[in-house]
Amino acid sequence: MPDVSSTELMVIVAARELKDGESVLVGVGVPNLAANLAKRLHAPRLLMVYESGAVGSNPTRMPLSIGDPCLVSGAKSVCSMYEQFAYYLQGGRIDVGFLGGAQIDRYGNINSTVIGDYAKPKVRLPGSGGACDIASNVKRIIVITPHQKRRFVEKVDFLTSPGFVEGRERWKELKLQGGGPYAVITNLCTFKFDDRTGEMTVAALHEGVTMDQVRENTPWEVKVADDLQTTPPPTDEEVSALRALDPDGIYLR
Amino acid sequence: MPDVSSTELMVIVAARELKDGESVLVGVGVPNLAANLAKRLHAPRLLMVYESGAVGSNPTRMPLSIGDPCLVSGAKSVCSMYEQFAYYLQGGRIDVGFLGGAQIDRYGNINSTVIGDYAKPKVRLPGSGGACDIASNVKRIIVITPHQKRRFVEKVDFLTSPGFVEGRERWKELKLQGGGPYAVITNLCTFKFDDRTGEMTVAALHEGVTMDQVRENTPWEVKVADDLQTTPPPTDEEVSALRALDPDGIYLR
Amino acid sequence: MEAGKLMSMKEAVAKHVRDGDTAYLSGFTHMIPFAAGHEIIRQRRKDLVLARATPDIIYDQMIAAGCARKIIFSYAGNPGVGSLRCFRRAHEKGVPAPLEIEEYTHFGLSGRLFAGATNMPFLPMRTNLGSDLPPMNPLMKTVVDPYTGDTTSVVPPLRPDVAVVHVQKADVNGNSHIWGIIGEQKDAAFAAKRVIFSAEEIVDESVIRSDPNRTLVPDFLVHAVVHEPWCSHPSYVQGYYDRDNEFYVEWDKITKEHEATLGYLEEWVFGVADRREYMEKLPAGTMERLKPTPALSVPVDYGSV
Amino acid sequence: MEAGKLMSMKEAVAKHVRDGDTAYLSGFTHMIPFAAGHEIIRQRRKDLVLARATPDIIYDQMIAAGCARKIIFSYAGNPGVGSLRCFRRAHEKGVPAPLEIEEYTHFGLSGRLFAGATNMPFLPMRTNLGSDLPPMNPLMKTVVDPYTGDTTSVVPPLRPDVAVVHVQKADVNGNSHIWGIIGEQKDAAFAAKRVIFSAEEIVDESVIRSDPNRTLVPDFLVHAVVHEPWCSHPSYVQGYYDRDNEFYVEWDKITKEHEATLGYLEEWVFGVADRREYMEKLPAGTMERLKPTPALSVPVDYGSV
Repeated sequence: MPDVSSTELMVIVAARELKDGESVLVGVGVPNLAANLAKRLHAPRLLMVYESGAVGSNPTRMPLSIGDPCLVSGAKSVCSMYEQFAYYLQGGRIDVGFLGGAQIDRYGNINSTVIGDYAKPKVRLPGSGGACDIASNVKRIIVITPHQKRRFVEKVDFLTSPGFVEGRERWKELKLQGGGPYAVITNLCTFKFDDRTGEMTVAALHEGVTMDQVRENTPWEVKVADDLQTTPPPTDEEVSALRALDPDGIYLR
Repeated sequence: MPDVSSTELMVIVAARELKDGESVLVGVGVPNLAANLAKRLHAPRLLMVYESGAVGSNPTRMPLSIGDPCLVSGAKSVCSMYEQFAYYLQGGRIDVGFLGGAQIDRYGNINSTVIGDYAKPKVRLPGSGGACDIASNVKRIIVITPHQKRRFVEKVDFLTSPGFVEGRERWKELKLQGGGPYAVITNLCTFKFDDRTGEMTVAALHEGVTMDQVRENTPWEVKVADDLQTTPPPTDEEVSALRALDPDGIYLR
Repeated sequence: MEAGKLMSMKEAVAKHVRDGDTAYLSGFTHMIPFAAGHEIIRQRRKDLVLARATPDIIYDQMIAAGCARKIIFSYAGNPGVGSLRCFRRAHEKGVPAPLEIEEYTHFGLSGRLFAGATNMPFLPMRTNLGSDLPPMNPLMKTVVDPYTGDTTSVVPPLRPDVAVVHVQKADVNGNSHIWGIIGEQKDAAFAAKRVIFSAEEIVDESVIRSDPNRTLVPDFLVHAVVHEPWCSHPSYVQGYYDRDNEFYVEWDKITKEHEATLGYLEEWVFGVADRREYMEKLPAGTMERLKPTPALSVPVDYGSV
Repeated sequence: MEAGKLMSMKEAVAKHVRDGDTAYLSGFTHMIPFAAGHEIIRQRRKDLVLARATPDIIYDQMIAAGCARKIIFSYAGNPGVGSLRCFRRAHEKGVPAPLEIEEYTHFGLSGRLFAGATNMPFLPMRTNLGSDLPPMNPLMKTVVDPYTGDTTSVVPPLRPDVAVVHVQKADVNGNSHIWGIIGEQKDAAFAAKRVIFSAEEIVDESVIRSDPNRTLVPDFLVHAVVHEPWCSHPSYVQGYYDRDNEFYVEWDKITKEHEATLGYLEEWVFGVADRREYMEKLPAGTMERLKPTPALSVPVDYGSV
């Protein structure tokens, strides 16, 4: 197995979750790398839709922000901000969305708004952006996050983007059109979500990782899948394709 | 006074009602002529917005339909159909709209849908198109119509586009943003609408017309303004400018 | 859905237009897809629900041919000329068959399509109140505005089974450039479950990619791409041909009687195999007569970093 | 409103931006109107409500300068870099002054602006439910969908007092062409009561009229037109210049302390008279370094009948 950083590992594992022909809503950074990697390898017909309205982009570099002209020059289409959220996201045309955040709980609820009290914040984070909209409308949510105790919490300080809220029953009551959280990919393992309860469940441990390590970094009593797998290690092909995407190591440090 | 047809007279009288700097929503035909005439004469800064989304058009001929490419080539801007109705009309950006119809009542309610019963029509007319939307949203509605007994009715068979409905009180209850009917221009006279009741009132008789003629062609007891005027006759300048706009006499027969 | 989208109109209609469909052949009196309508008639589709703000002559023809059981519309006229006589004959007299109607204002119908395209639960709008239209149409409802307490008119989304959109330029995958009066083309494509695009010209993908802000609909929404020059005759296509206005006037005469209308369809629809034959059948010089003088847009610079 | 719209940014801000205004300086991380923000700071406007989905560095600067009493936003980050430290300092610690917040999702805020631009009574949308955002914001309400009975989230229209929009090309009356990521530029212009357009180039009206489908906003909505090349530096303008990314990274360091931030403003905002002086003050070669390679769009033919 090639020597990879934990970010590289997470991106490679995330890329494998994308299927050929799916549409993916991409932001800048790590999710952009995962989508591009999948496209280079097993999903050549992956459709990438950027939050800023660009579709079918051919960027000549890693975009500096979501409004980067490199996402527009040579793209198939671009539309306004409201149009992007209305026609594509609310339109139900996006299969997969990537989210991250400062905190996540066992139902995949994500906080990217505030640490501490909303009115008197300890740390004010950037906020939802499109995250809550993505969480509510795409078929599958994939979360990429380092596996740290301060990130995996019993209860998020602020629920920015709904996972299954208090479980799949509650999700159904909300009548959101999205499919909810699908996978959480960390540097230790891949979680999926229980079909019945909607609780985060360890589906696969990355090579060399033990359940004890996962438990140490997750504050609740972690559920484990009956058919717990081991994540196949990154291949040379995956690693070299990924590194070619970010030659300056902007995101892959 | 030059010898003019009754259509020419109505167009000239209508053009006079348009003020410089106003925005007008124009369809094809007679209203288009009135707006263009005003622009050529006393209202050079009249802003013409076409129902099809074109703004600031420079048509090289009388448009054949609202989607005529001559409204787009050399225009300032064009947008989609929903955008036109949403950004401009619902946006409250249109001062004046022109309407016509098969029937009109004393409150300026217009029928352009059906003669007879809606489910079993005697004559099925084209329907609202944008008329009801225009009636609901512009500051001033101007109606141009031949003065015939079959057109001026006690009660419209179908209320397509609201005038003051059952009077100004009812209009206020509906909370429509428009100002309602402003003038009805016929080949006999100009009606305005009573400030208090919203009832159609003869404001000016065209030259040579008597109130008896108006009464003969209006089935209800017609109200007359205290300061009844005589319409100033068309000037040579008005007539020649108008005829230059429709040299083939398509609309001015 | 990517491979093999380029096909003939015959194939596109055979594959994507089904009996009983709600069909939206788009165009706000501009770029009307006549070739698609004629092919639907030739393939004798029936029980269609024909939706469009402005039905135009092509829906009149489809109604006369017996393709339609219902029409969803806001203005049923021959644009710039007068009535749609076949529509009236069907609705008023049941000839050739009864025609159900579902009616809106222009804002209401284009709003339903916009709501369908963007999957809104419902669309509030400042119109309809005071009109007799809502009492005739149970789909027009009201809700109380939670900010003002005012009664507000709302319409539900419209999701046609199939949409037909004609454009100036498309690539083989269905990325396309449209200009001129763009009506409800974008919303029709986004709202419909199956989408047929026809184009005056099939261009290289690089032409589309040179100007992505002009693309109204990216390829992944498109199910069939048809190269169909003169698709919209006798309607117009900005930059390509003018309206053949004499025909619009003539239609008013042809359709005075149902029999004469059928005669027209026999000759000009059933009597030709496709659009090419239709164009060849027109008087010599028609195409030259309708060609506008070129007027090119000033290019813009997208830059490359 | 027609005559004499062309003016300097100094005049435009003096005339159209007032203390206490709700201001929307538009741009979705692209074409950010830095020159307008700097001029607002120089003219020491105060008590502004700064609205924008993505506040970006320019709002961070305006907050540090004490112009703002409140911010309406959906993502307060330094795009591609990290936090907006001045925003945080004001909101978390009241330095230099307390900063009230009103917060949405991207869809919610761009929806509020769309509803303002189109004067919708309110806008239903498929988001917000289940999130903690609605409980914190009394302007986010729910209504019952009259078609399904489902609880639906709604937001009210946003009508800024003043909007600033930067574009590539405008004529002297404010007809303009914009391309690239067009974010909320159109909706900001339609929603606001007063509208300032600035442009990289002032072009003849005939350039705009050669391509009316590219015009997002016609002139009658525009109150001031400013010829302001490099208005958006250090942000990018499609086809004109790239982002000066080092500055975005540097801003994160400058703003670690409020004093150092004031030092930056003193030198680069108060220390220059206008955008031209700002550009002259940048290291030699900056403009050349940021210029992209030309990549022209393929023209389309509008025809003339």
